[in-house]
Amino acid sequence: MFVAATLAILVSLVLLVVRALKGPTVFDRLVAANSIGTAAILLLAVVGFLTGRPEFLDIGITYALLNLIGTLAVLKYFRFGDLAHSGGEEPED
Amino acid sequence: METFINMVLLTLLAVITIGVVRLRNLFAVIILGGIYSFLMASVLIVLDAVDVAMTEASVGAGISTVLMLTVLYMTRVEEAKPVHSPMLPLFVAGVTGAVLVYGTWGLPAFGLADTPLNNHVGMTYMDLSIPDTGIPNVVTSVLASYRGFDTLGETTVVFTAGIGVLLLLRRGVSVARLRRKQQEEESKS
Amino acid sequence: MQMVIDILSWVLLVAGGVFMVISAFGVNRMPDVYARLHAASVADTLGAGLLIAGMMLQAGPTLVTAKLVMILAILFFSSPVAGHALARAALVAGVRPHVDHPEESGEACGPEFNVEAIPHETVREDVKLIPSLGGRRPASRKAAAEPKTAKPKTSKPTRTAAKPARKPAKKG
Amino acid sequence: MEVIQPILAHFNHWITIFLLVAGLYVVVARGNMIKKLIGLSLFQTSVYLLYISPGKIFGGTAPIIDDKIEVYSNPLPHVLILTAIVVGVATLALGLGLVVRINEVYGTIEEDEIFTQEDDEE
Repeated sequence: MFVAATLAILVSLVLLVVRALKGPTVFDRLVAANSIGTAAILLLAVVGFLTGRPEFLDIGITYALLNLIGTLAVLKYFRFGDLAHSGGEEPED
Repeated sequence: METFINMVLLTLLAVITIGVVRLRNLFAVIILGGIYSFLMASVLIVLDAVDVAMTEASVGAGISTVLMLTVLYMTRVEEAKPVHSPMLPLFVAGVTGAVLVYGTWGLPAFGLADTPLNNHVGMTYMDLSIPDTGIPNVVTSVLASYRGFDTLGETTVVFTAGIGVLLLLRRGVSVARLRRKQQEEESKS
Repeated sequence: MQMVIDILSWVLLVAGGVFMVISAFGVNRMPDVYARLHAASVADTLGAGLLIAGMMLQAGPTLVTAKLVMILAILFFSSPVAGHALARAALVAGVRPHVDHPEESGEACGPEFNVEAIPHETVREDVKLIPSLGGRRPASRKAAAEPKTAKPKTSKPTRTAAKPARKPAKKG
Repeated sequence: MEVIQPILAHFNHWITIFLLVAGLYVVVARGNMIKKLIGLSLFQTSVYLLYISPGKIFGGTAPIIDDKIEVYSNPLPHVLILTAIVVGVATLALGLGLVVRINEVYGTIEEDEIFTQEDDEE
Protein backbone atom coordinates (compact mmCIF):
# COMPACT_ATOMS: atom_id res chain seq x y z
CA MET A 1 0.00 0.00 0.00
CA PHE A 2 2.91 2.33 0.62
CA VAL A 3 4.04 1.61 -2.92
CA ALA A 4 0.80 3.10 -4.25
CA ALA A 5 1.19 6.21 -2.10
CA THR A 6 4.84 6.55 -3.16
CA LEU A 7 3.91 6.33 -6.82
CA ALA A 8 1.20 8.95 -6.37
CA ILE A 9 3.63 11.31 -4.66
CA LEU A 10 6.23 10.77 -7.39
CA VAL A 11 3.66 11.54 -10.08
CA SER A 12 2.64 14.73 -8.31
CA LEU A 13 6.32 15.67 -7.92
CA VAL A 14 6.83 15.30 -11.66
CA LEU A 15 3.79 17.48 -12.41
CA LEU A 16 4.90 20.13 -9.92
CA VAL A 17 8.39 20.23 -11.40
CA VAL A 18 6.81 20.80 -14.79
CA ARG A 19 4.93 23.80 -13.37
CA ALA A 20 8.07 25.09 -11.67
CA LEU A 21 9.91 25.05 -14.96
CA LYS A 22 7.06 26.46 -17.05
CA GLY A 23 5.40 28.83 -14.63
CA PRO A 24 5.30 32.22 -16.34
CA THR A 25 5.72 34.29 -13.18
CA VAL A 26 7.95 33.92 -10.17
CA PHE A 27 4.87 33.31 -8.04
CA ASP A 28 3.88 30.26 -10.06
CA ARG A 29 7.29 28.84 -9.39
CA LEU A 30 6.91 29.63 -5.71
CA VAL A 31 3.56 27.83 -5.53
CA ALA A 32 5.20 24.83 -7.16
CA ALA A 33 8.19 25.06 -4.82
CA ASN A 34 5.95 25.15 -1.77
CA SER A 35 4.01 22.11 -2.95
CA ILE A 36 7.23 20.29 -3.78
CA GLY A 37 8.32 20.87 -0.20
CA THR A 38 5.10 19.27 1.07
CA ALA A 39 5.47 16.39 -1.36
CA ALA A 40 9.07 15.87 -0.24
CA ILE A 41 7.97 15.64 3.40
CA LEU A 42 5.30 13.08 2.55
CA LEU A 43 7.71 11.15 0.34
CA LEU A 44 10.19 11.02 3.20
CA ALA A 45 7.54 9.67 5.56
CA VAL A 46 6.21 7.10 3.09
CA VAL A 47 9.68 5.91 2.11
CA GLY A 48 10.44 5.48 5.80
CA PHE A 49 7.46 3.14 6.13
CA LEU A 50 8.33 1.44 2.85
CA THR A 51 11.82 0.52 4.01
CA GLY A 52 10.58 -0.46 7.44
CA ARG A 53 12.36 2.27 9.42
CA PRO A 54 9.95 5.14 9.99
CA GLU A 55 12.12 6.80 12.63
CA PHE A 56 13.50 9.66 10.61
CA LEU A 57 10.40 11.79 10.61
CA ASP A 58 12.18 14.51 12.57
CA ILE A 59 13.75 15.45 9.27
CA GLY A 60 10.26 15.95 7.90
CA ILE A 61 9.58 18.49 10.65
CA THR A 62 12.76 20.33 9.67
CA TYR A 63 11.68 20.32 6.04
CA ALA A 64 8.29 21.74 6.90
CA LEU A 65 9.82 24.61 8.84
CA LEU A 66 12.45 25.31 6.19
CA ASN A 67 9.83 25.28 3.49
CA LEU A 68 7.93 28.01 5.29
CA ILE A 69 11.10 30.02 5.91
CA GLY A 70 12.22 29.79 2.29
CA THR A 71 8.85 30.83 0.91
CA LEU A 72 8.45 33.71 3.35
CA ALA A 73 11.98 34.96 2.68
CA VAL A 74 11.32 35.23 -1.04
CA LEU A 75 7.93 36.83 -0.47
CA LYS A 76 9.24 39.34 2.02
CA TYR A 77 11.87 40.30 -0.48
CA PHE A 78 9.17 40.77 -3.05
CA ARG A 79 6.90 42.92 -0.97
CA PHE A 80 9.48 45.11 0.69
CA GLY A 81 12.49 44.67 -1.55
CA ASP A 82 14.57 44.03 1.53
CA LEU A 83 14.95 41.06 3.83
CA ALA A 84 15.69 43.29 6.81
CA HIS A 85 12.47 45.28 6.46
CA SER A 86 10.50 45.30 9.67
CA GLY A 87 7.23 44.72 7.85
CA GLY A 88 4.21 46.47 9.25
CA GLU A 89 3.13 48.91 6.60
CA GLU A 90 2.94 48.42 2.91
CA PRO A 91 5.82 50.01 1.03
CA GLU A 92 4.89 53.39 -0.33
CA ASP A 93 7.55 53.58 -3.05
CA MET B 1 11.32 0.03 -5.54
CA GLU B 2 14.02 2.05 -3.83
CA THR B 3 16.05 2.08 -7.02
CA PHE B 4 13.00 3.27 -8.93
CA ILE B 5 12.32 6.16 -6.52
CA ASN B 6 15.98 7.03 -6.70
CA MET B 7 15.97 7.10 -10.49
CA VAL B 8 12.82 9.23 -10.72
CA LEU B 9 14.16 11.76 -8.23
CA LEU B 10 17.51 11.93 -9.98
CA THR B 11 15.82 12.51 -13.32
CA LEU B 12 13.82 15.36 -11.78
CA LEU B 13 17.08 16.77 -10.43
CA ALA B 14 18.55 16.73 -13.91
CA VAL B 15 15.46 18.44 -15.34
CA ILE B 16 15.59 21.16 -12.70
CA THR B 17 19.27 21.61 -13.45
CA ILE B 18 18.46 22.30 -17.09
CA GLY B 19 16.04 24.98 -15.89
CA VAL B 20 18.69 26.50 -13.62
CA VAL B 21 21.17 26.65 -16.47
CA ARG B 22 18.76 28.11 -19.02
CA LEU B 23 16.81 30.72 -17.05
CA ARG B 24 18.16 34.23 -16.89
CA ASN B 25 15.89 35.68 -14.19
CA LEU B 26 17.97 35.18 -11.06
CA PHE B 27 14.91 35.09 -8.78
CA ALA B 28 13.54 32.14 -10.68
CA VAL B 29 16.96 30.52 -10.56
CA ILE B 30 17.12 30.89 -6.79
CA ILE B 31 13.63 29.42 -6.36
CA LEU B 32 14.61 26.53 -8.61
CA GLY B 33 17.72 26.19 -6.46
CA GLY B 34 15.46 25.70 -3.43
CA ILE B 35 13.49 23.02 -5.29
CA TYR B 36 16.79 21.44 -6.30
CA SER B 37 17.88 21.26 -2.68
CA PHE B 38 14.63 19.64 -1.58
CA LEU B 39 14.89 17.04 -4.33
CA MET B 40 18.55 16.44 -3.51
CA ALA B 41 17.64 15.95 0.15
CA SER B 42 14.97 13.42 -0.87
CA VAL B 43 17.55 11.56 -2.96
CA LEU B 44 19.89 11.51 0.01
CA ILE B 45 17.12 10.09 2.20
CA VAL B 46 16.55 7.31 -0.33
CA LEU B 47 20.30 6.69 -0.32
CA ASP B 48 20.16 6.29 3.49
CA ALA B 49 22.14 9.43 4.29
CA VAL B 50 19.65 10.94 6.73
CA ASP B 51 22.07 13.27 8.50
CA VAL B 52 23.37 14.60 5.21
CA ALA B 53 19.81 15.09 3.97
CA MET B 54 18.92 17.20 6.99
CA THR B 55 22.03 19.35 6.60
CA GLU B 56 21.56 19.70 2.86
CA ALA B 57 17.95 20.81 3.28
CA SER B 58 18.77 23.41 5.92
CA VAL B 59 21.86 24.68 4.13
CA GLY B 60 20.65 24.45 0.55
CA ALA B 61 17.02 25.45 0.90
CA GLY B 62 17.46 27.63 3.97
CA ILE B 63 20.72 29.50 4.34
CA SER B 64 21.83 29.58 0.69
CA THR B 65 18.48 30.92 -0.47
CA VAL B 66 18.45 33.68 2.12
CA LEU B 67 22.08 34.63 1.45
CA MET B 68 21.54 34.77 -2.30
CA LEU B 69 18.37 36.85 -1.91
CA THR B 70 20.24 39.29 0.31
CA VAL B 71 22.93 39.71 -2.31
CA LEU B 72 20.38 39.94 -5.09
CA TYR B 73 18.79 42.88 -3.26
CA MET B 74 21.99 44.83 -3.77
CA THR B 75 22.46 43.90 -7.41
CA ARG B 76 20.45 43.36 -10.57
CA VAL B 77 17.77 40.70 -10.92
CA GLU B 78 18.05 40.05 -14.62
CA GLU B 79 21.15 38.41 -16.01
CA ALA B 80 22.61 40.08 -19.10
CA LYS B 81 22.44 38.31 -22.40
CA PRO B 82 25.68 36.43 -23.01
CA VAL B 83 27.93 38.19 -25.52
CA HIS B 84 30.12 35.25 -26.36
CA SER B 85 28.93 32.24 -28.24
CA PRO B 86 28.34 29.30 -25.88
CA MET B 87 29.89 26.81 -28.29
CA LEU B 88 33.32 26.56 -26.68
CA PRO B 89 32.02 26.04 -23.11
CA LEU B 90 29.50 23.54 -24.47
CA PHE B 91 32.30 21.71 -26.23
CA VAL B 92 34.48 21.66 -23.10
CA ALA B 93 31.56 20.48 -20.98
CA GLY B 94 30.61 17.83 -23.53
CA VAL B 95 34.12 16.44 -23.76
CA THR B 96 34.47 16.40 -19.97
CA GLY B 97 31.16 14.61 -19.66
CA ALA B 98 32.05 12.07 -22.32
CA VAL B 99 35.38 11.26 -20.68
CA LEU B 100 33.72 10.90 -17.27
CA VAL B 101 30.95 8.67 -18.67
CA TYR B 102 33.65 6.52 -20.24
CA GLY B 103 35.25 6.33 -16.81
CA THR B 104 32.06 5.06 -15.15
CA TRP B 105 32.42 1.66 -16.84
CA GLY B 106 35.31 0.95 -14.52
CA LEU B 107 33.31 1.81 -11.39
CA PRO B 108 31.46 -0.80 -9.33
CA ALA B 109 27.70 -1.04 -9.85
CA PHE B 110 25.23 0.82 -7.63
CA GLY B 111 24.10 -0.77 -4.39
CA LEU B 112 26.51 -3.69 -4.07
CA ALA B 113 27.96 -4.61 -0.69
CA ASP B 114 31.25 -6.17 -1.84
CA THR B 115 32.80 -3.06 -3.35
CA PRO B 116 36.17 -1.82 -2.04
CA LEU B 117 34.50 1.22 -0.50
CA ASN B 118 32.15 -0.87 1.60
CA ASN B 119 34.75 -3.34 2.91
CA HIS B 120 37.29 -1.18 4.64
CA VAL B 121 37.31 1.37 7.39
CA GLY B 122 33.71 2.53 6.93
CA MET B 123 32.20 -0.74 8.02
CA THR B 124 34.67 -1.14 10.87
CA TYR B 125 33.16 1.93 12.47
CA MET B 126 29.81 0.14 12.52
CA ASP B 127 31.20 -2.56 14.81
CA LEU B 128 33.31 -0.26 16.95
CA SER B 129 30.92 2.61 17.54
CA ILE B 130 28.84 1.13 20.36
CA PRO B 131 31.74 -0.39 22.35
CA ASP B 132 33.99 2.63 21.88
CA THR B 133 31.63 5.56 22.26
CA GLY B 134 28.19 4.20 23.10
CA ILE B 135 26.53 6.31 20.40
CA PRO B 136 24.08 4.43 18.19
CA ASN B 137 24.27 6.98 15.38
CA VAL B 138 27.53 6.03 13.71
CA VAL B 139 27.74 9.24 11.68
CA THR B 140 27.72 11.27 14.87
CA SER B 141 30.33 9.15 16.57
CA VAL B 142 32.67 9.25 13.57
CA LEU B 143 32.17 12.98 13.11
CA ALA B 144 32.68 13.96 16.72
CA SER B 145 34.94 11.24 18.06
CA TYR B 146 36.99 9.32 15.52
CA ARG B 147 37.42 12.26 13.20
CA GLY B 148 37.03 15.03 15.73
CA PHE B 149 40.05 16.95 14.43
CA ASP B 150 38.49 16.92 11.00
CA THR B 151 35.46 18.65 12.45
CA LEU B 152 37.72 21.09 14.26
CA GLY B 153 39.30 21.95 10.91
CA GLU B 154 35.84 22.41 9.45
CA THR B 155 34.83 24.85 12.14
CA THR B 156 38.09 26.71 11.53
CA VAL B 157 37.16 27.05 7.88
CA VAL B 158 33.73 28.39 8.77
CA PHE B 159 35.27 30.82 11.25
CA THR B 160 37.77 32.03 8.68
CA ALA B 161 35.02 32.48 6.10
CA GLY B 162 32.99 34.50 8.60
CA ILE B 163 35.95 36.76 9.32
CA GLY B 164 36.56 37.08 5.60
CA VAL B 165 33.00 38.21 4.96
CA LEU B 166 33.19 40.69 7.82
CA LEU B 167 36.43 42.16 6.49
CA LEU B 168 35.04 42.36 2.96
CA LEU B 169 31.87 44.11 3.97
CA ARG B 170 33.33 46.46 6.56
CA ARG B 171 31.93 49.90 5.99
CA GLY B 172 34.56 52.15 7.62
CA VAL B 173 37.52 52.01 5.23
CA SER B 174 35.64 51.20 2.08
CA VAL B 175 38.01 51.39 -0.86
CA ALA B 176 35.09 51.77 -3.17
CA ARG B 177 33.92 54.93 -1.45
CA LEU B 178 37.38 56.42 -1.52
CA ARG B 179 37.58 55.65 -5.19
CA ARG B 180 34.18 57.06 -5.93
CA LYS B 181 34.99 60.21 -3.95
CA GLN B 182 38.18 60.62 -5.94
CA GLN B 183 36.25 60.27 -9.16
CA GLU B 184 33.71 62.83 -8.06
CA GLU B 185 36.43 65.30 -7.13
CA GLU B 186 38.13 64.73 -10.43
CA SER B 187 34.93 65.32 -12.33
CA LYS B 188 34.28 68.50 -10.33
CA SER B 189 37.74 69.96 -10.91
CA MET C 1 -8.59 -6.24 13.99
CA GLN C 2 -5.29 -5.95 12.13
CA MET C 3 -7.21 -6.62 8.95
CA VAL C 4 -9.59 -3.73 9.57
CA ILE C 5 -6.72 -1.36 10.30
CA ASP C 6 -4.91 -2.46 7.17
CA ILE C 7 -7.93 -1.95 4.96
CA LEU C 8 -8.61 1.42 6.53
CA SER C 9 -5.07 2.63 6.03
CA TRP C 10 -5.13 1.29 2.47
CA VAL C 11 -8.15 3.42 1.76
CA LEU C 12 -6.68 6.47 3.45
CA LEU C 13 -3.31 6.19 1.72
CA VAL C 14 -4.79 5.66 -1.72
CA ALA C 15 -7.24 8.52 -1.24
CA GLY C 16 -4.41 10.75 -0.07
CA GLY C 17 -2.33 9.79 -3.07
CA VAL C 18 -5.22 10.53 -5.40
CA PHE C 19 -5.66 13.95 -3.84
CA MET C 20 -1.94 14.64 -4.21
CA VAL C 21 -2.11 13.85 -7.92
CA ILE C 22 -5.27 15.90 -8.37
CA SER C 23 -3.65 18.86 -6.65
CA ALA C 24 -0.51 18.63 -8.77
CA PHE C 25 -2.67 18.35 -11.86
CA GLY C 26 -4.58 21.43 -10.82
CA VAL C 27 -1.38 23.37 -10.32
CA ASN C 28 -0.56 22.54 -13.91
CA ARG C 29 -3.93 23.23 -15.45
CA MET C 30 -5.23 26.29 -13.64
CA PRO C 31 -5.03 29.61 -15.49
CA ASP C 32 -3.31 31.94 -13.01
CA VAL C 33 -1.40 32.14 -9.75
CA TYR C 34 -4.41 32.51 -7.48
CA ALA C 35 -6.21 29.53 -8.97
CA ARG C 36 -3.00 27.53 -8.76
CA LEU C 37 -2.69 28.40 -5.09
CA HIS C 38 -6.19 27.10 -4.61
CA ALA C 39 -5.22 23.84 -6.31
CA ALA C 40 -2.00 23.54 -4.35
CA SER C 41 -3.80 23.83 -1.03
CA VAL C 42 -5.53 20.50 -1.70
CA ALA C 43 -2.17 18.77 -1.28
CA ASP C 44 -1.48 20.53 2.00
CA THR C 45 -4.82 19.69 3.58
CA LEU C 46 -6.51 16.64 2.14
CA GLY C 47 -3.48 15.01 0.56
CA ALA C 48 -1.13 15.35 3.50
CA GLY C 49 -3.92 14.80 6.03
CA LEU C 50 -5.16 11.54 4.55
CA LEU C 51 -1.68 10.17 3.87
CA ILE C 52 -0.49 10.94 7.38
CA ALA C 53 -3.69 9.50 8.88
CA GLY C 54 -3.08 6.28 6.96
CA MET C 55 0.50 6.14 8.16
CA MET C 56 -0.56 6.82 11.74
CA LEU C 57 -2.88 3.81 11.59
CA GLN C 58 0.04 1.67 10.48
CA ALA C 59 2.45 3.02 13.08
CA GLY C 60 0.18 2.47 16.05
CA PRO C 61 0.59 4.28 19.36
CA THR C 62 4.33 4.92 19.16
CA LEU C 63 6.74 7.82 18.95
CA VAL C 64 6.37 7.69 15.17
CA THR C 65 2.72 8.69 15.48
CA ALA C 66 3.67 11.63 17.66
CA LYS C 67 6.15 12.80 15.03
CA LEU C 68 3.51 12.42 12.32
CA VAL C 69 1.10 14.53 14.36
CA MET C 70 3.82 17.17 14.68
CA ILE C 71 4.38 17.23 10.92
CA LEU C 72 0.67 17.50 10.26
CA ALA C 73 0.29 20.31 12.77
CA ILE C 74 3.17 22.28 11.27
CA LEU C 75 1.77 21.78 7.79
CA PHE C 76 -1.67 22.90 8.91
CA PHE C 77 -0.29 26.08 10.38
CA SER C 78 2.40 26.88 7.85
CA SER C 79 0.66 26.28 4.58
CA PRO C 80 -2.11 28.87 5.07
CA VAL C 81 0.52 31.39 6.14
CA ALA C 82 2.61 30.70 3.07
CA GLY C 83 -0.45 30.75 0.82
CA HIS C 84 -1.72 34.02 2.21
CA ALA C 85 1.69 35.65 1.93
CA LEU C 86 2.05 34.36 -1.61
CA ALA C 87 -1.30 35.67 -2.78
CA ARG C 88 -0.73 39.04 -1.17
CA ALA C 89 2.77 39.40 -2.57
CA ALA C 90 1.48 38.48 -6.02
CA LEU C 91 -1.28 41.10 -5.71
CA VAL C 92 1.16 43.77 -4.56
CA ALA C 93 3.55 42.93 -7.37
CA GLY C 94 0.74 43.48 -9.83
CA VAL C 95 -0.38 40.05 -10.93
CA ARG C 96 -3.98 40.51 -11.99
CA PRO C 97 -6.44 37.72 -11.23
CA HIS C 98 -7.77 35.97 -14.27
CA VAL C 99 -11.42 36.92 -14.75
CA ASP C 100 -13.90 35.56 -17.24
CA HIS C 101 -15.90 38.78 -17.53
CA PRO C 102 -13.49 41.68 -17.43
CA GLU C 103 -16.23 44.20 -18.15
CA GLU C 104 -18.31 43.20 -15.19
CA SER C 105 -15.44 43.10 -12.76
CA GLY C 106 -14.15 46.30 -14.21
CA GLU C 107 -10.83 45.10 -15.51
CA ALA C 108 -9.27 43.09 -18.26
CA CYS C 109 -7.00 40.29 -17.36
CA GLY C 110 -5.00 37.81 -19.25
CA PRO C 111 -1.86 35.81 -18.98
CA GLU C 112 0.03 39.08 -19.21
CA PHE C 113 1.17 40.87 -16.09
CA ASN C 114 1.06 44.40 -17.19
CA VAL C 115 -2.37 44.76 -18.59
CA GLU C 116 -1.99 48.49 -19.01
CA ALA C 117 0.93 47.95 -21.33
CA ILE C 118 -1.11 46.20 -24.01
CA PRO C 119 -3.84 48.08 -25.91
CA HIS C 120 -7.06 47.73 -24.05
CA GLU C 121 -9.25 47.32 -27.04
CA THR C 122 -7.48 44.14 -28.14
CA VAL C 123 -7.98 42.56 -24.74
CA ARG C 124 -11.65 43.41 -24.76
CA GLU C 125 -12.23 41.95 -28.17
CA ASP C 126 -10.80 38.60 -27.12
CA VAL C 127 -13.23 38.16 -24.29
CA LYS C 128 -16.24 36.02 -24.99
CA LEU C 129 -19.32 36.84 -22.99
CA ILE C 130 -21.41 34.01 -21.70
CA PRO C 131 -25.10 34.68 -22.48
CA SER C 132 -26.44 32.93 -19.39
CA LEU C 133 -24.62 35.44 -17.20
CA GLY C 134 -26.17 38.48 -18.78
CA GLY C 135 -23.98 38.53 -21.81
CA ARG C 136 -24.23 42.25 -22.44
CA ARG C 137 -21.47 44.68 -21.98
CA PRO C 138 -22.19 47.06 -19.13
CA ALA C 139 -23.03 50.66 -19.87
CA SER C 140 -19.94 51.91 -18.14
CA ARG C 141 -17.64 49.85 -20.29
CA LYS C 142 -15.94 52.90 -21.75
CA ALA C 143 -15.03 53.97 -18.28
CA ALA C 144 -14.01 50.48 -17.32
CA ALA C 145 -11.73 50.28 -20.30
CA GLU C 146 -9.73 53.26 -19.14
CA PRO C 147 -6.75 51.90 -17.19
CA LYS C 148 -6.82 54.75 -14.68
CA THR C 149 -10.34 54.11 -13.55
CA ALA C 150 -10.14 50.34 -13.74
CA LYS C 151 -11.05 49.20 -10.27
CA PRO C 152 -10.57 45.49 -9.63
CA LYS C 153 -12.98 44.02 -7.12
CA THR C 154 -10.19 42.84 -4.87
CA SER C 155 -9.42 43.73 -1.31
CA LYS C 156 -7.05 46.52 -2.19
CA PRO C 157 -8.48 48.23 -5.25
CA THR C 158 -6.54 51.45 -5.40
CA ARG C 159 -3.21 49.89 -4.71
CA THR C 160 -3.45 47.17 -7.31
CA ALA C 161 -4.78 49.57 -9.87
CA ALA C 162 -1.99 52.00 -9.31
CA LYS C 163 0.83 49.60 -8.63
CA PRO C 164 1.60 47.87 -11.91
CA ALA C 165 2.23 51.08 -13.72
CA ARG C 166 5.03 52.00 -11.38
CA LYS C 167 6.43 48.59 -10.58
CA PRO C 168 7.13 46.83 -13.84
CA ALA C 169 6.16 43.20 -13.89
CA LYS C 170 8.85 40.73 -13.06
CA LYS C 171 8.52 37.86 -15.40
CA GLY C 172 10.48 34.72 -14.90
CA MET D 1 17.21 -7.10 -18.87
CA GLU D 2 20.59 -7.25 -20.60
CA VAL D 3 20.20 -3.66 -21.70
CA ILE D 4 18.73 -2.33 -18.50
CA GLN D 5 21.37 -3.75 -16.17
CA PRO D 6 24.20 -1.29 -16.93
CA ILE D 7 21.70 1.59 -16.82
CA LEU D 8 20.60 0.60 -13.34
CA ALA D 9 24.17 0.10 -12.27
CA HIS D 10 25.46 3.45 -13.47
CA PHE D 11 22.42 5.76 -13.49
CA ASN D 12 23.59 7.58 -10.36
CA HIS D 13 27.01 8.13 -11.87
CA TRP D 14 25.55 9.52 -15.05
CA ILE D 15 23.28 11.97 -13.29
CA THR D 16 26.25 12.98 -11.15
CA ILE D 17 28.25 13.63 -14.28
CA PHE D 18 25.37 15.57 -15.82
CA LEU D 19 25.11 17.84 -12.78
CA LEU D 20 28.88 18.30 -12.74
CA VAL D 21 28.99 19.20 -16.41
CA ALA D 22 26.05 21.58 -16.04
CA GLY D 23 27.84 23.32 -13.19
CA LEU D 24 31.02 23.52 -15.22
CA TYR D 25 29.13 24.97 -18.17
CA VAL D 26 27.48 27.64 -16.04
CA VAL D 27 30.78 28.64 -14.47
CA VAL D 28 32.53 28.87 -17.83
CA ALA D 29 29.82 30.28 -20.07
CA ARG D 30 27.85 32.73 -17.94
CA GLY D 31 29.21 36.10 -17.02
CA ASN D 32 26.87 36.89 -14.12
CA MET D 33 28.69 36.31 -10.85
CA ILE D 34 25.68 35.11 -8.86
CA LYS D 35 24.95 32.66 -11.65
CA LYS D 36 28.56 31.53 -11.49
CA LEU D 37 28.21 30.88 -7.76
CA ILE D 38 25.02 28.91 -8.40
CA GLY D 39 26.97 26.89 -10.95
CA LEU D 40 29.64 26.25 -8.37
CA SER D 41 27.03 24.95 -5.94
CA LEU D 42 25.64 22.68 -8.67
CA PHE D 43 29.17 21.35 -9.10
CA GLN D 44 29.44 20.86 -5.35
CA THR D 45 26.13 18.99 -5.03
CA SER D 46 27.18 16.61 -7.78
CA VAL D 47 30.17 15.71 -5.64
CA TYR D 48 27.82 14.93 -2.75
CA LEU D 49 25.99 12.47 -4.98
CA LEU D 50 29.26 11.00 -6.21
CA TYR D 51 30.30 10.23 -2.65
CA ILE D 52 26.98 9.12 -1.20
CA SER D 53 25.70 6.80 -3.92
CA PRO D 54 28.43 4.11 -3.72
CA GLY D 55 27.89 3.94 0.04
CA LYS D 56 24.30 2.74 -0.44
CA ILE D 57 23.81 -1.01 -0.06
CA PHE D 58 20.67 -2.72 -1.32
CA GLY D 59 18.44 -3.68 1.59
CA GLY D 60 20.46 -1.57 3.98
CA THR D 61 19.17 1.31 6.09
CA ALA D 62 20.64 4.42 7.61
CA PRO D 63 23.69 3.77 9.82
CA ILE D 64 21.93 4.18 13.15
CA ILE D 65 22.48 1.02 15.12
CA ASP D 66 19.39 -0.90 16.17
CA ASP D 67 19.05 -4.48 17.35
CA LYS D 68 16.49 -5.40 14.70
CA ILE D 69 18.56 -4.32 11.73
CA GLU D 70 21.20 -6.43 9.98
CA VAL D 71 22.43 -4.41 6.97
CA TYR D 72 23.52 -0.79 7.13
CA SER D 73 24.80 1.56 4.48
CA ASN D 74 28.32 2.88 4.71
CA PRO D 75 28.57 5.79 7.19
CA LEU D 76 31.95 7.13 6.15
CA PRO D 77 30.87 9.03 2.99
CA HIS D 78 28.10 10.65 5.02
CA VAL D 79 30.62 12.05 7.47
CA LEU D 80 32.86 13.40 4.73
CA ILE D 81 29.96 15.02 2.91
CA LEU D 82 28.58 16.59 6.08
CA THR D 83 31.90 18.40 6.41
CA ALA D 84 31.81 19.30 2.73
CA ILE D 85 28.32 20.83 2.95
CA VAL D 86 29.22 23.08 5.85
CA VAL D 87 32.46 24.18 4.22
CA GLY D 88 30.50 24.70 1.01
CA VAL D 89 28.10 27.18 2.58
CA ALA D 90 31.04 29.01 4.17
CA THR D 91 32.73 29.43 0.81
CA LEU D 92 29.41 30.44 -0.76
CA ALA D 93 29.03 33.17 1.84
CA LEU D 94 32.56 34.38 1.15
CA GLY D 95 31.91 34.36 -2.59
CA LEU D 96 28.71 36.36 -2.13
CA GLY D 97 30.63 38.83 0.01
CA LEU D 98 33.08 39.26 -2.85
CA VAL D 99 30.16 39.77 -5.25
CA VAL D 100 28.74 42.53 -3.05
CA ARG D 101 32.16 44.16 -2.98
CA ILE D 102 32.61 43.92 -6.73
CA ASN D 103 29.18 45.44 -7.17
CA GLU D 104 30.18 48.33 -4.88
CA VAL D 105 33.30 49.08 -6.89
CA TYR D 106 32.11 48.54 -10.45
CA GLY D 107 28.35 48.96 -10.13
CA THR D 108 27.73 45.71 -11.94
CA ILE D 109 28.21 41.98 -11.49
CA GLU D 110 28.50 41.10 -15.15
CA GLU D 111 31.97 39.99 -16.08
CA ASP D 112 31.95 41.55 -19.53
CA GLU D 113 30.87 44.96 -18.27
CA ILE D 114 33.64 44.86 -15.69
CA PHE D 115 36.16 44.06 -18.40
CA THR D 116 34.97 46.93 -20.59
CA GLN D 117 35.21 49.28 -17.60
CA GLU D 118 38.76 48.14 -16.98
CA ASP D 119 39.63 48.65 -20.63
CA ASP D 120 38.16 52.15 -20.59
CA GLU D 121 40.25 53.12 -17.60
CA GLU D 122 43.49 52.13 -19.31
